[in-house]
Amino acid sequence: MAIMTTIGIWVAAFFTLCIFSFLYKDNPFYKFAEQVFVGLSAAYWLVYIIYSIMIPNLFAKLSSDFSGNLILLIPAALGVMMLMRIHPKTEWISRYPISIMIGTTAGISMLRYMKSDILQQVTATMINPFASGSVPVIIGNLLLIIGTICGVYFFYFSKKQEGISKWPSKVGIWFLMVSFGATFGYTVMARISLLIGRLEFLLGDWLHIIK
Amino acid sequence: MKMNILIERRIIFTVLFIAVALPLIFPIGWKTEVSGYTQMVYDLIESTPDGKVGIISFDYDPSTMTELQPMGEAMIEHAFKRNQKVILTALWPMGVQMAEQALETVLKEYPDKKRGVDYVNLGYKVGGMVTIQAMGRSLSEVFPTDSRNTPYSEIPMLDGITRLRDIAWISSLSSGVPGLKEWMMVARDSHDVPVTGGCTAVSAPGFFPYVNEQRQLTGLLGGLKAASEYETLLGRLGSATAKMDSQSIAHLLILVFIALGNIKAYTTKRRKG
Amino acid sequence: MQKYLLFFFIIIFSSSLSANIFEANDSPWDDGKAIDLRWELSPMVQQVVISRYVSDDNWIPVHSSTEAIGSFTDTGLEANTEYQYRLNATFSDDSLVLLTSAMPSEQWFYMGKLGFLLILLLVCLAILYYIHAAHHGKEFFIRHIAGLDSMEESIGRATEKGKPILYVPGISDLDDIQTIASLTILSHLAERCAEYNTDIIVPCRFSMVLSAAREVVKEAYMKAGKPDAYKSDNIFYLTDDQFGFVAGIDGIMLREQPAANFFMGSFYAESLILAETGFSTGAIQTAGTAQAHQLPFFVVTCDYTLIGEELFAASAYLSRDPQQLGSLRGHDFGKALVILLIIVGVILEILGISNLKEFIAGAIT
Amino acid sequence: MKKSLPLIFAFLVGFVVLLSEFIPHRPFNQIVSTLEGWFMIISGFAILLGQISLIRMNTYKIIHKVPNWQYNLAGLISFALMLSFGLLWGMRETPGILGHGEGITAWLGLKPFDYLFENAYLPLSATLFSLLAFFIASAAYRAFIIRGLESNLLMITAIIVIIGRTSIGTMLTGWLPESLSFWHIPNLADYIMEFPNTAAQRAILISAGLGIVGSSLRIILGIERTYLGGGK
Repeated sequence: MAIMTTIGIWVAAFFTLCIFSFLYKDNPFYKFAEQVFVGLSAAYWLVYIIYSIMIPNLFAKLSSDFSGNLILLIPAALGVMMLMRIHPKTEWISRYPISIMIGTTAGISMLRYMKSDILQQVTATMINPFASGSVPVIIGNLLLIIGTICGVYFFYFSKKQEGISKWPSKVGIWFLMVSFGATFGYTVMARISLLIGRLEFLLGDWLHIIK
Repeated sequence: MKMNILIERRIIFTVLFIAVALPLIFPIGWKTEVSGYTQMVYDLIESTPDGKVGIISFDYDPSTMTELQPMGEAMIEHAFKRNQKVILTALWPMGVQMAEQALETVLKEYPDKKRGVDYVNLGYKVGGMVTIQAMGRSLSEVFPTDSRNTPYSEIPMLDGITRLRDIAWISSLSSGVPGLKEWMMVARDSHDVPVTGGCTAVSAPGFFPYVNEQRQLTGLLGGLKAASEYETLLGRLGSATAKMDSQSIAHLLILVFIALGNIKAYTTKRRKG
Repeated sequence: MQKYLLFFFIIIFSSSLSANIFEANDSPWDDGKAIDLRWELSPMVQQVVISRYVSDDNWIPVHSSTEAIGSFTDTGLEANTEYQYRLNATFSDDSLVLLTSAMPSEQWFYMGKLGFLLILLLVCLAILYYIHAAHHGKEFFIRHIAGLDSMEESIGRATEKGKPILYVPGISDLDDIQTIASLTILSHLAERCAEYNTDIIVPCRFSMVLSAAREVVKEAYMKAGKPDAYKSDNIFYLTDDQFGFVAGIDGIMLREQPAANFFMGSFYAESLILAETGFSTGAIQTAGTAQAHQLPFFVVTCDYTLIGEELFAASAYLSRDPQQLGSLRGHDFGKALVILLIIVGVILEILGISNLKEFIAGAIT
Repeated sequence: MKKSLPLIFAFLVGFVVLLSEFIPHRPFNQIVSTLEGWFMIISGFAILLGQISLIRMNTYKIIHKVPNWQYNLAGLISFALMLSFGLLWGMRETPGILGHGEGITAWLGLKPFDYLFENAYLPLSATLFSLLAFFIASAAYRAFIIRGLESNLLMITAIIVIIGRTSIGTMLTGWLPESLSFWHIPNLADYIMEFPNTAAQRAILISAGLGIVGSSLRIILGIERTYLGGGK
């Protein structure tokens, strides 16, 4: 067992270095590792779809109580129709399950985005900026209200932005830029974190330089 | 021109590699401050009564595990510490393995916690937002069994838990779609269950508008820094804290790069102009 | 008559003083899964426990309180089932048990969602109205989009230098609306390129995008009256692997040194690598994406950036497609409504009135 | 017919979903609940389809010996290996066709599927994305050049956040007295995130949200039908 674990770590280190070799230039090791990744990933999805969805939510229900779950034959049939997409000749059959999926998704996203991303955001901006006693918070609240309004105005396309109506849009872009700066800072943090994780593996698990 | 770019690039790569590696080998031990949003996440779990059931959803894959795995471990540990029960689930198939790994780490310190009584892994479900909506009506319809094929009705801790409303809090650790946003939209804004969670630092700025008066999100953990803050609050010297030194050094280096780049651009401009 | 009235008042008065009330009612305007419980006890009460009857003399406690007058909503019930409730009140020297029952039933409308419904309807109707109007030939104005200015400049520079233009239609497949918007912009750009005899290179990540892009560019060349100048080899499939695709484009940029690069569509982590290499070759760069995370990299490395919705607006502007134009106008109506609501809401909040806010946020059911 | 019936389906389904949000009465919630269950199963098949076509494409490349087909072969072999391990012995807590495979698990230390996951899939996936750290460093050096007012705003914010989100920020301005704590860099970074950033992100959310409401509406009403393929 210990030997197999060690071999496993060496395999992992090999693949890690294969990918890092891309930094020097695109090369056969990288291409190989990448295709292995694609293959493993596809198999992983398949196995989990079978064991976590197909069996418990469909086949197990049908096999334990067929007559009670007769209605499940409909999604099963629709699912099979979905697979017809693989052939150009039978592709049209897959339009039925797709239309049901798209219809459901469209209905649900319309409701949920309207509620969470529009109405809730609007009400979250309806605040009394002067409610707090501290000056930075009052300024912050004012920034929040003005920034939201100007930002939305920046995305308003039906009006010429000249003269005075140019300003809200300009202010909106400043807010967007500040936000992009913040995103940039956070992205630096995220990317570096990922590298730290890999180096920790190489220096720790593999080379045992760190504990 | 072409050679120049490539060589320059390789130098930068090497310097960064060394800058990240050195603090890992020789730790410095800088302190981190806890920010308000992390505190909110912590308080939500801290203030939930004993015996309540929470959901931790592992909505990521190994590519972002450095950032999110420490959060998963810390949250499981926090729930165990407060005698709460946790349901582990995943909207990404790779999340199931992440959940099991996190669980293994925490169980080393809590060996008496039992599967089915204190925690359960309900596994991966496809369908994102629509599936969460279905959980709002009935959890057992979505999860007929746990990952061990034990039927829902035979899992002791799930007795009396029929739908999302019966859950005390939901935490989604999320690196994309579906994830935290979908949980928030359905579980919080449609079923009124407190939703909290963590995301990769890349997506954190986009989640801040949801941490508002209405508490669409109760706090937010954004990236490795927040994970280490959470560990600080828990009093746990976890994996995130150990990595923060490297993070700090690398950030300094990036700033140096920006400065050098600007100096170079300025001098070339002057030479030309 | 007066006697009776007096008697009546006495009864009401005394009952409100000493009688203990415990009543249960179906929660109104909901899905029949909740019952509203209300109690009024004499103020000496120390502890109130409410339980629901389950079966065989089994009562489960659902709520406890120390208040003499209070209410509680029991949720998670079955519709059209009779539920019995018991209230146990403890006084310093006495205790009291009250019983009541109610049946939850489903109604035909969630009253708490009225504000939600009204605003949703308003926005949807506006979108439909404007699409309809656009179909019937109504012209809609679209404001100047700065990012589109780059087209003339880019073509000018490319013609002057005799170098090609590189156009990357994003890394998503054809099912992403950003890719569709990108192809509309490509069509316009290709037509201008044809007029000036400038080559346009379009590497694609998916075969569906490839065939669509070829069709679009070919059509553009025909429109410009130069079908012979169209080179189908300039629009090619690279690879569908994310980083491989980027590496391939990087190679093209370093080899061919295009005079201008366009990155339009859906981009993920690779945006940075693309735009950085392009920046270093000194090309005029224009980018556009609705992927908010990637915008920072485009903004710093590109000369022009279409931010978020601007990508779709540009596509509507260039294509003059009534469906796109009408929708865009409908969305704009929504934005104007949002701005108005925020301004009114903030003013009302300052005045201490929060009815509007509550109406929009509604009750969560 | 081949197109109009699916359009009617999409309309009916979408419309019932919308109605059930506002009408708490039967049968709407039951219909939607059934639909949601179906959705999950159909999505399962859809993912199956995606993976099958991927493998088919790989096989095609190998059979027709397109350039670099050897790499596709490596991919296919790893696919077959992982799939059969998973199907035979399952993963983690889940048993496979042959049960839990105690013998082989004892030898490997993990189930074969998990062994491949931990030692091949995990390092590959994590390393692929860690490449971005290097690219962001090189971009910082070569592309983040001070230019106009707008890009300056971006740079200044970025720098405050980069410093503020590490321990360096704590050290740099930790000595500031309580009255000036607003200027303490980590606090400043949090302030930027909480107010101006939230405002801008909120504007993005609202305008993108309207776009989603619009396109959902067009799909439900059958105005937008590109998802059926073949254009208009």
